[in-house]
Amino acid sequence: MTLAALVGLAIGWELLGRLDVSLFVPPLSRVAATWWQLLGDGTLARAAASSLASLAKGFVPAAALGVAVGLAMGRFAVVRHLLDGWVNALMSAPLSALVPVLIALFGVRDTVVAATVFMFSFFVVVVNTQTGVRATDRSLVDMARAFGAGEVALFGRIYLPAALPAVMLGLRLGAVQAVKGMVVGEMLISLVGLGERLIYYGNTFLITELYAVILSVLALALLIAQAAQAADRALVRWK
Amino acid sequence: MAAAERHVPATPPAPVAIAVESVSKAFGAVQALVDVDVRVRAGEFLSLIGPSGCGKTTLLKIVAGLVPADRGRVSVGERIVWGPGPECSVVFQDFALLPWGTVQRNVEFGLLLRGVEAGERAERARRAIAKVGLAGFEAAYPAQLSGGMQQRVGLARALAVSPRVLLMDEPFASIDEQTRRVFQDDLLRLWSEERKTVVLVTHSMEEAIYLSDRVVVLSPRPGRVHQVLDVPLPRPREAGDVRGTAEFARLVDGLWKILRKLQ
Amino acid sequence: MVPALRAASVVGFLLLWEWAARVPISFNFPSPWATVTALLALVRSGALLEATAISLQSLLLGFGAAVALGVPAGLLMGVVRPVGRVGRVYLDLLIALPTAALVPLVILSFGINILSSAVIVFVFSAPFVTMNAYGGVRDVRPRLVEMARAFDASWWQLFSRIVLPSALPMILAGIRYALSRAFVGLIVAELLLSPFGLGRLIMTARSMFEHDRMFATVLWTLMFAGAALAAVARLEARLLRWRA
Amino acid sequence: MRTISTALALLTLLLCATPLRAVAAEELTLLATVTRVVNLPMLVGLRLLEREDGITVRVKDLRSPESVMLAVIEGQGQVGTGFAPFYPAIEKNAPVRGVMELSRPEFVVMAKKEIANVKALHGVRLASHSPKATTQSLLEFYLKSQPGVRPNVVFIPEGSPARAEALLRGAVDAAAFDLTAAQVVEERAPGKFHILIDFTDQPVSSSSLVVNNDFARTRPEVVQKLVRRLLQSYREGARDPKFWVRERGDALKEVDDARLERQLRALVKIFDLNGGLARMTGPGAAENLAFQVATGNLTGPTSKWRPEQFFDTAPLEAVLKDIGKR
Repeated sequence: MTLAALVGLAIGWELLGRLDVSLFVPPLSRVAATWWQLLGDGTLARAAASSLASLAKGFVPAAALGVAVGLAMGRFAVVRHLLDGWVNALMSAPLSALVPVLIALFGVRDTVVAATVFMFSFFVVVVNTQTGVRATDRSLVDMARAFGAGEVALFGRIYLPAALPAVMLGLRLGAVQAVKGMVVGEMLISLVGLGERLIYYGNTFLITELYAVILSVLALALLIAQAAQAADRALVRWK
Repeated sequence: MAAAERHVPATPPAPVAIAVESVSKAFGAVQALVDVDVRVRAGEFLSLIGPSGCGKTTLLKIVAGLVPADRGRVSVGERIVWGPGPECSVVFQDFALLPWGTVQRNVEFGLLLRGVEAGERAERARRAIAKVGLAGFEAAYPAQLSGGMQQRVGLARALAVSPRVLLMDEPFASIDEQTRRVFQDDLLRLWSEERKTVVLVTHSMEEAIYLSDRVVVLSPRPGRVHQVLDVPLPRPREAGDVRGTAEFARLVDGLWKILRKLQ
Repeated sequence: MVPALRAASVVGFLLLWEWAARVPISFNFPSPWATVTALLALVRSGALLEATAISLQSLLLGFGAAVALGVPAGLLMGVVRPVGRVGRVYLDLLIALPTAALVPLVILSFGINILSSAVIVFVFSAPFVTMNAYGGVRDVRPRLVEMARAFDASWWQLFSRIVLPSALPMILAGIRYALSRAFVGLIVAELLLSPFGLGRLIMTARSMFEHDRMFATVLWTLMFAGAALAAVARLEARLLRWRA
Repeated sequence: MRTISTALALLTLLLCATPLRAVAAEELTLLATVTRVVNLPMLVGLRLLEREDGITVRVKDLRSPESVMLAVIEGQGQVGTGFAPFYPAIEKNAPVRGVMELSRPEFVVMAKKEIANVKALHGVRLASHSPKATTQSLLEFYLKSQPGVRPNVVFIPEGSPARAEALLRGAVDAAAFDLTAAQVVEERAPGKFHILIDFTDQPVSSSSLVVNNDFARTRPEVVQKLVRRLLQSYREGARDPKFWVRERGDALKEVDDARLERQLRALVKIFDLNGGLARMTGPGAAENLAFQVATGNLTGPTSKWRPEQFFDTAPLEAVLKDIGKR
């Protein structure tokens, strides 16, 4: 079904383009040709490499720190009361407004993109991890303590495994938000990566190149979403 | 019940007595237990019963060391209870099984926390699984088992650490009537074979009378020992048809008369 | 105990911010006090309210259209199976795509004006409204439909009495999430288009290195978005009282 | 929409790739906004610096003037092109100084022949960039000296070419745009339009070479060499724009030589052959700063600002002493 819909979309796009309905809807074939050419001359490769670098530099710490903070908030009421005000507020806030602040803070360099990626993905991971830990079955904890489990054993043997499905969901959603943060960050400083190419081709009226980069960004986003899903299925077998 | 293979380990550790001396407990403003005194003889099968909210589960958790008493003292054998100890094993109403672990890994879990090395863990767990009649289900996940079978895993896990005391918190509450009766008989058989001291929290009068030597009735909040009832029925109960006798009916009715006044 | 901890974390943050300004950790980094005074100055000068009005204009235009078009589209997809299955594929693509990537295309097609930022707000929020409306219809409990059919309910009765009410929670949740996406879209659009609304305030302050005014506008934007989202959440809770 | 090419990126590669001479390879990072014809003389100057003094310059395009300023302040690059944000940065005591004027405003106001003089502009539809842009600030600054003249200003932010197109098509009767656009209008409709206001001789700087103070203090001789080579490029190009075309390397390669030469010839007069010294010291500086206050880049009153807060003319004066004033 999905394939049929996609093929339909492709044909529709091609026809629409051929009819030259508007300057801003080039035929898919020309976009594909441009995409191939951009791939050939290394533009796409360079931009994507820089984008992925920023994505990793931003998302890896966001994931690690997010799980740690989420576990702490889930387990210890003190930590939860200290941080949940901030986490809930910033979770749904339009964080893109903070990018100019990040630029003032880090200066005009690609660290801003990594910081934006971190900001976009961190809170999703924290909230889901925290929910996972707090949803841990009380009697599991009592059972482990009845067998003399200490704090470390409780974390390692009960809280973390019990929260794993929620943690993985958080990481999966985090990955999707990370990609969105990457594009927003790159476009707002318009210096590096695929985001910069979008701005550049936008400003220079190079429509087919613009579409080519948009499709590349979509492909990247889908790839990362699939990878995250695969990791989720692999790690959480028992669910 | 498949005939459990008769390989019994070196004589299981001797059961110990439990002494609960004027224990009180409050949760914030709510006074759960006040001056509770209970003596459980070594190897005895004792039930705790009372209207809901009388603190029977709290008392059990205090004995298990999971909840600290505000006042009073609890000792299991010679040890004064400050926290969970090696002599006691707990069986929970909602089974408390690790959903991510197989039956084998779940039954090993108590041994694992006690630091028993892998080889011995696996062997003792396999024996406990066979003892509760789940041989062949070692690789199954809890989600694939019925309520009754999951509680058997909970029991196997408790037995695997060769405890001297079994503390059971309404273990059969969420199991259908027929499976429960079979499980009760198995429990009695294991209790006599393994010679454990058992404290069972239950809300079922029929269960209390059928299983225990004595029944402690707790009054509604704040929980006090209202009355202790002897159950002079012959042992082994699972052999004859104890439930059919007039004596059994009289005892159950007597227990209900006491409890009805406390509602 | 809890409010004390919350207060402690806020004070802690302000101290950290004050230290950052003292150092300063970057060129002309404003202190909390400077930011607050700048915010008050902005409010008194009316610049903030005027900018907010412009931003609100494109937000309401874009988000309003997203809800007005998204909900019926989602319901249609839910009711008419084939439309749903095909529509679902395009929706998934739109949701997977980082919508910011479409901004240059929108700016090219609609030019540098309020309409562009409204369209960007629409593109950011519409997919989520539609997806949730579609999900709401699809997840109607079959038992309820059976019951209605047992009473020989007409198609319209079935739709308006059973399908719509039970889909409502999902639709409202979709609208609330879409609003948070709409704000993100609004900010990205205004920071890129810049001569409009709050985005313009932020960018002009930035080019003048008036970081206190910039931080103040960013702070105001976050508070404004938070308040709007909280209001929608309260409305949602009131509409779904039966669910508590 | 601003016309932008990948020249800068290619130029950077080129500059780095050229074989380094035995002289210690001094590496300099210059931050610039996007390439336009007006930047070419500067870029040629950098090539001379490379060839004559062995100082390779890595040019980094940060796209927006405030990003360039922030990057120079932070030392992400030693030097950069300073536009409007330079003045508010100094007001916030940024650790940077202007050492040389790169160009005066390249904007003019062109109107239909029928509009004979500035007075006639009253009520006329005039296209400008946007409320905060340099063209608009210049227009407002100039109109202050023309009481009672209030043109009906329309904003077309898509850049000079778009405003030239609007004038040619008659959508507006007057428009403010850069000299290259003026040339396009002259070529496409000779004699129909004429320049009414020429901002290129206004006593203000449009952009200046901004240097990070730490770098200026630690490497004064490099700053001096840079100023010398830029001035040399300005003077040789002014004498004959073909010099800039010949020396342009890969810059703006999509523009053919003839057309580039014509555009450069029109721009010659915005490059001061004395590095804009007149607008960095004395009365000229005061007027330049007055303009910045008038346009809102600096808070008033003008009297509180002294040129030394903005400009460090030592390197320029040393170079002028050496190669003489024009």
